[in-house]
Amino acid sequence: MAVTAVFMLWLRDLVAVIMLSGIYSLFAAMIYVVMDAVDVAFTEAAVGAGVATVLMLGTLALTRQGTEKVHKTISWGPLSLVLVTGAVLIYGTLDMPRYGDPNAPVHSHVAPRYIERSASEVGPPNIVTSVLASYRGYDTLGETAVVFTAAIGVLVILGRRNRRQRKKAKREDAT
Amino acid sequence: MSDVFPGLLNYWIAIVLMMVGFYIVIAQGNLIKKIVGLNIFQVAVFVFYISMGKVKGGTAPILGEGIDVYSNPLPHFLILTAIVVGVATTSLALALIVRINTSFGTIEEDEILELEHADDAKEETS
Amino acid sequence: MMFAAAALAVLIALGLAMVRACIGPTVFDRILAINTAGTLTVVLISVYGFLTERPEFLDIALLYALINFIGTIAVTKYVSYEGLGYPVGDHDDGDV
Amino acid sequence: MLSAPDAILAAILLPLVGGAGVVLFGERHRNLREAVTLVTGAVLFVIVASLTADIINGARPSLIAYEMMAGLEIKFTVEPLGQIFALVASGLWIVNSIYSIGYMRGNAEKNQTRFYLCFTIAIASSIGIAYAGNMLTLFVFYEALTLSTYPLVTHSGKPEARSGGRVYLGILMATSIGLLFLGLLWTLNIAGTLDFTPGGILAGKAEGPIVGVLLFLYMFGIGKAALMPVHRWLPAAMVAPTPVSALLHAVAVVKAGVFSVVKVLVYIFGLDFLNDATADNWLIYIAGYTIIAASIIALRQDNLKRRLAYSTISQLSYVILAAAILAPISMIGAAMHIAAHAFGKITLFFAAGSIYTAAHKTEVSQLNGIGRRMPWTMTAFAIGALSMIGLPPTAGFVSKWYILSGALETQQMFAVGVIILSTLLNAAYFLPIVYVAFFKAETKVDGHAHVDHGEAPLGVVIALSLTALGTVALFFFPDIPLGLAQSMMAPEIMGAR
Amino acid sequence: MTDASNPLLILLVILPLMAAPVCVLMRNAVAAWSLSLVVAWAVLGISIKLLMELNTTPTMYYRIGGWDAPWGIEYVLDPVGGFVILIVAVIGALSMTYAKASIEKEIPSERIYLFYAMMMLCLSGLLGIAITGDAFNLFVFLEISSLSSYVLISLGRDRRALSSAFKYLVMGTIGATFYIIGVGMMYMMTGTLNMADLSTILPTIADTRTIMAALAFLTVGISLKLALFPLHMWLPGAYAFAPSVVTVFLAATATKVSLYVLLRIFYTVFGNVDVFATFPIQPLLMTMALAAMFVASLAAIWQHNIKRMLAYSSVAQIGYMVLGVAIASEAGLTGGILHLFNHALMKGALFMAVGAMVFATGAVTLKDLEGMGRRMPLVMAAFVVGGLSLIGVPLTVGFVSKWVLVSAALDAGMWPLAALILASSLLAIVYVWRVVEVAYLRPVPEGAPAPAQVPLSMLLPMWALALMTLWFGINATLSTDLATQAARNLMGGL
Amino acid sequence: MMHQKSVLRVVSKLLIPPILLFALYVQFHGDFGPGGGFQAGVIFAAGFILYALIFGVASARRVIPAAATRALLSLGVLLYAGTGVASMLMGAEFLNYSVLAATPLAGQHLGILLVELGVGMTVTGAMVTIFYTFAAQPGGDELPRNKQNNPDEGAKT
Repeated sequence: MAVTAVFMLWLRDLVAVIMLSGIYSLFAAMIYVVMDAVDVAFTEAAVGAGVATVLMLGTLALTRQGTEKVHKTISWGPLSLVLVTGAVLIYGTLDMPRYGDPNAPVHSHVAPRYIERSASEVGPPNIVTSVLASYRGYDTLGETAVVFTAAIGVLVILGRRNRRQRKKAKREDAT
Repeated sequence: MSDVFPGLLNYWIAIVLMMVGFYIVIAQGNLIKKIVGLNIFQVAVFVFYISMGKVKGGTAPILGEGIDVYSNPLPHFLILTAIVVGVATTSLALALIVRINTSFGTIEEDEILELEHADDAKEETS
Repeated sequence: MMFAAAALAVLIALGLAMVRACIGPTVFDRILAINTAGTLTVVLISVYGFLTERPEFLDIALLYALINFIGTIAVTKYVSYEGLGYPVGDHDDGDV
Repeated sequence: MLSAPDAILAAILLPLVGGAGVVLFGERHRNLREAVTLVTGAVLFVIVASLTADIINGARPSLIAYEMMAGLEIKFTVEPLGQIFALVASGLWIVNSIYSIGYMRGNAEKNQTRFYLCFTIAIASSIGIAYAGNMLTLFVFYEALTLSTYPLVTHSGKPEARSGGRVYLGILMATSIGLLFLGLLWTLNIAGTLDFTPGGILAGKAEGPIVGVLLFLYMFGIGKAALMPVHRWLPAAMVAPTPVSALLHAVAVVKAGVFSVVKVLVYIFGLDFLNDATADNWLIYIAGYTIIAASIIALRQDNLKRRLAYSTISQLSYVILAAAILAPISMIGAAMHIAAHAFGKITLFFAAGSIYTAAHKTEVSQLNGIGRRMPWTMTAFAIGALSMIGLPPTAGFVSKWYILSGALETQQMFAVGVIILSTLLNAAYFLPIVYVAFFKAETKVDGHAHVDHGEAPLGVVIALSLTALGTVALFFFPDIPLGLAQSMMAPEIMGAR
Repeated sequence: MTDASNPLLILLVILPLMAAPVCVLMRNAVAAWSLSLVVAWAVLGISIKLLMELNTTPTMYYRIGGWDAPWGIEYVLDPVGGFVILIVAVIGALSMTYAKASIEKEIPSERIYLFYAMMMLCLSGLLGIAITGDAFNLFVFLEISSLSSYVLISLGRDRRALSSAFKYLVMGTIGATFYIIGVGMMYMMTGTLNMADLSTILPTIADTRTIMAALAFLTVGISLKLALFPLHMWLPGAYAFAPSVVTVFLAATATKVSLYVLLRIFYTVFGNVDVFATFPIQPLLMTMALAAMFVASLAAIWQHNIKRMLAYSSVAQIGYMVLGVAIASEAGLTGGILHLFNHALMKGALFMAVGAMVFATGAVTLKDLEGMGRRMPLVMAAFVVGGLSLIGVPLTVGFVSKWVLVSAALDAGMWPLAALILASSLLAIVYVWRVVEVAYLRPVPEGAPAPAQVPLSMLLPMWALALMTLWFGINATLSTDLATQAARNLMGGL
Repeated sequence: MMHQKSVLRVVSKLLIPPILLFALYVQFHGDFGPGGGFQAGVIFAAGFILYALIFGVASARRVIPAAATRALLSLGVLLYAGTGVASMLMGAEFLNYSVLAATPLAGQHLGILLVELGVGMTVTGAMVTIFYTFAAQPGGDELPRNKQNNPDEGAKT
């Protein structure tokens, strides 16, 4: 996964970058499966590898900018910023519960109720679904609204003018 | 397979990925690549979240017979939402890129900046 | 044990495919490599599902296969036509 | 008859009502518009004057008009110093209105409605400053005065008016918001109140260097007092039409400045406290320096209004100097000088405007022999000049006398020296004007068609004669301001000793 | 908990959220506008009602889905939230009234109904942020409001609107992702996402490195949204090129809500930890705030585009608010919260005035404003009121904020800070007066066309805000009391 | 264009119905296995996009007109929020499905079904809308014909 990411950084051919980002998503999804997050994997596969890739290709097709301009190899300002951020994050991890530790607070505070009582309180055997739709159904409403916003937003930004308007615009561009 | 990554290694990998993505976002001039970087960044954060939900020896939080250790479903749900938000952002960003390309004729940040300055100058003198 | 060995084999194959995908050099190499990688992932997930005895994972594998297919078509189409849509008829109204 | 609190409120609101009337009639009914101005002025003066007797007898009517938020109230209290200022401002407004009518019509200025409106707001603000019962109220009206006079300064809209206005607003706003406001809040923080209290509110609460810093914030924060180096706005404001320079920059605005200074010294710091703290010595030096330096600059100005402006700067510092001496008798001198200088300086400005209206002359060097064409104007000018110098029989003599006595009493030899030196300088830059106006033959200026002209319009002449008369009258009958000034000192100083 | 449950809480957010799809279904500009208008005013009504109820019940809850707090999502309304909601609702209602005429001129007609849908979503998102008691739910609503504001900004006529929107999008998403990282770290250490629950658990683990890093990420992430210097780069462009109404709405609400989030984190989530004592945040915030005040004000002085000038001034004013928070006393917090409200009023009035000028003459640069004082006296007068308030002249709200802020600084013994606050407002004189001078003292340019008639629907909201600027400057009791109550409530957690 | 690529056409025609079926399975089986409204919506849209890719956007538009996707999009959100409001009207909190049916568990089940459907509708609508909008861009339907003849050009980059 890391290798893919780094290659995305190096490559200038945007098509390749996009394809690699698809692969990156697939790998991420695989890791999710390994870490028991099947629903997430499901979504990541559909979204990251599918929707996002297709959309990016579409954009690329529309912009016709196949390759990226050549830039200086390393920009130090951003790099140092990134390193600082990374360092803070690593620093932050030092006190974290270890990976997979069943006694971590994450597993002992709120979540147990979902696991223990979801079946009797909500019903569906898929606990993620019951959290998603019932316990935290409001978040999902928000999520739906976000999707709605994005779709309408794309429509607003790119919404096609009808033929007549398009012709007129073209004439203006020509002059 | 989870035994391969002991301790904090998992988080660190996620962090390295995050930083690669973050670097792409802030250092690269191509707008599409910026968005790709943003995706890398976000996915890395998702991995980070999912990592914390994992319980050693647990399995996917779908109730079944004879299973009593489940991984934490809450991070899964959170990331589910976050992924959706992420793709929504991506699609909006891409739409913007298309429009930027039609009106500026380029999707390189520095060229856009130059054109913007030209616009500013025009505004001042007009 | 069988499944574990299978998983290992698939992982190696996946690595090889990734090498091809990253170094190119032509787009077609990459498309092929990525398609392979996708297929291998499908296999891997199925195998993993059996490893952990959760057959639900098959759903994901199925989805992967599907997405992989569509993605490949989209990429191929982009490469040959540089566009995803077809010329649209003259009769269309504004979208907005 | 109105009760005292009602009278206070009426005095502040009346000009605003008048302003509304001005706008209502507008350019179409100019006679009515100007009648409104005059009537408002007259009624205002009556209201203000009606309070005088009580004040001299020691009454201090007070009124909390409004509470902005907890502990922040708009409060009015009439005390003698404020009464002097209010009397001067409202009284001279009537005269100035008569003069304005003549001047504005004579010069066919544009936007006259705006002019009269802003004038009423400025007067309301001045009265507000005069009657302010706490520092906040004073500050509010102080800012209102700055803003309402800005359109008057830039009245002509010409580039030089714009740049003048910029300096004017820039300095006044910068000092008031940057320094005065800080000082005010700091005082609140230390003392817990902002009410003007006889004996001061800082006594026993602030000590050491803080007193010095606060004094610095106040003295330079009140930019309208034109202490050097924050005096530059005053010459810049001379681009305004003459009635503005006359009433505002000889009376209302600058007097608001020195008035605030005196008020802060007396009621915020308290004389005894300052005497003990000895934090104010530098103030005497700065004021003295301003007096001398401004006089020297005035000597070198050819433009008449600018010369008057620098003279104003120097005269304002007399008040500050007098207050900074911290002797009761010099305080009386400071209060007197506010009135005396107002009458003298407005006369001088009226005369300058009169010359401009009749002869379109603005420079000192063009005035040869003009006294014969405009006898009334130049006589009034001479009286004003005498008052500035401090010679009898004018009001300036009285106030300078008190200031000098105070300086001598406290053995402030520096102050004494400054006063004597500046008197000489004043004479040096005023007397030549009077001399050339009456005793030199008219010179023909090349390329300037010398129009025959007589006196200025009637309104102008009446106005300047009235103020000249007032200047002389104050010498012979200084009872009212003197009575008020003594009443100011009475409870605090006389009682204490 | 349940007895204080109030269905109005949820209605507040749900109404605009549901109005958005209905707008899309209507496909008609006028109908969409009418619906949005009704909803916006209804929201205002609800928020006023809620504010009044806050007097009797200082904290209201609503359990969404009927699940108890740490498991389900809970809505919490306390005085601070009520105050912020009031700001958003007031500006929302007024700008929606203002929108009709302005939008018809600035956006292609076929997109107008979509525009209103976006406005509704943005409103809903901002309200949701202000009222939620759940850290992750906050993220979701943050994204709703952000996504819709990206879209709204990109609707500007100038092509620079697009690039600005993109810049905002990238920076906003980074900010949101940082926020998510921070929330993740906190979740990892506590196992909960509910703010109240977090605050009870945090004290025991506040000194762990993870929590420290979490706080750092939360602060940086929100500062990005807040446009705290030096993370403000997205703001000037975005405000300058967005359609007028959008600028009004966002300038007066979006950054305010972000500041509110910051307050929530410092005082509710970390409510039982003394944030300022435990973490080295105070000097950092203070430096940033001061830098914002000076650098952005200076930048404003050099702008030719009026909207961009005002945008830089917003960055500077955000500095004041953050400064109030950084003083870390009750008085300072009051000042910050009060300025939040006051700045919304004056910036709203200012941007509405500029919008009206754009509407009537297309003026955007300083030069276009020549003689505007004579051409559009009413509009320009409102501008002057707002401008005076920016400077902090008495009898305007700006004065009251500065009063409270400076007093707070003095109370805390930070007198250099007090001096700096006032010194920076001197810069405001310069940039405001540049405009005033051009508008009033330059002659109307030769051959300038007469400005179009500005409809009442634009003038009324503009003057409503301008008059509120004066009213709350003169009668500051109400707003100060509310702010004090809010600040006390926040600090009460300590 | 692609008319000659009959393999693709046939395969796609064969695949699309199962894809849609799979989408429905994911939608309604989400309670039991991985998946739910969002994933189902994506799959449904993906199937549709596949159709558009192969047969052209124009014919896809004939199958689902753009206005219909927008309606779907809006109705999805309304359905979700409406479920919440319905539970409010029935005397419980917003989105508390327990009151929607006779027993709380049945109510929850019904509620989840409804909201998942809402999500699915919105996502389908959104994805198709976005795809349409992208595909309908001026650059998308006015291809430079010369590139067609020289597919290697893309490969070399």
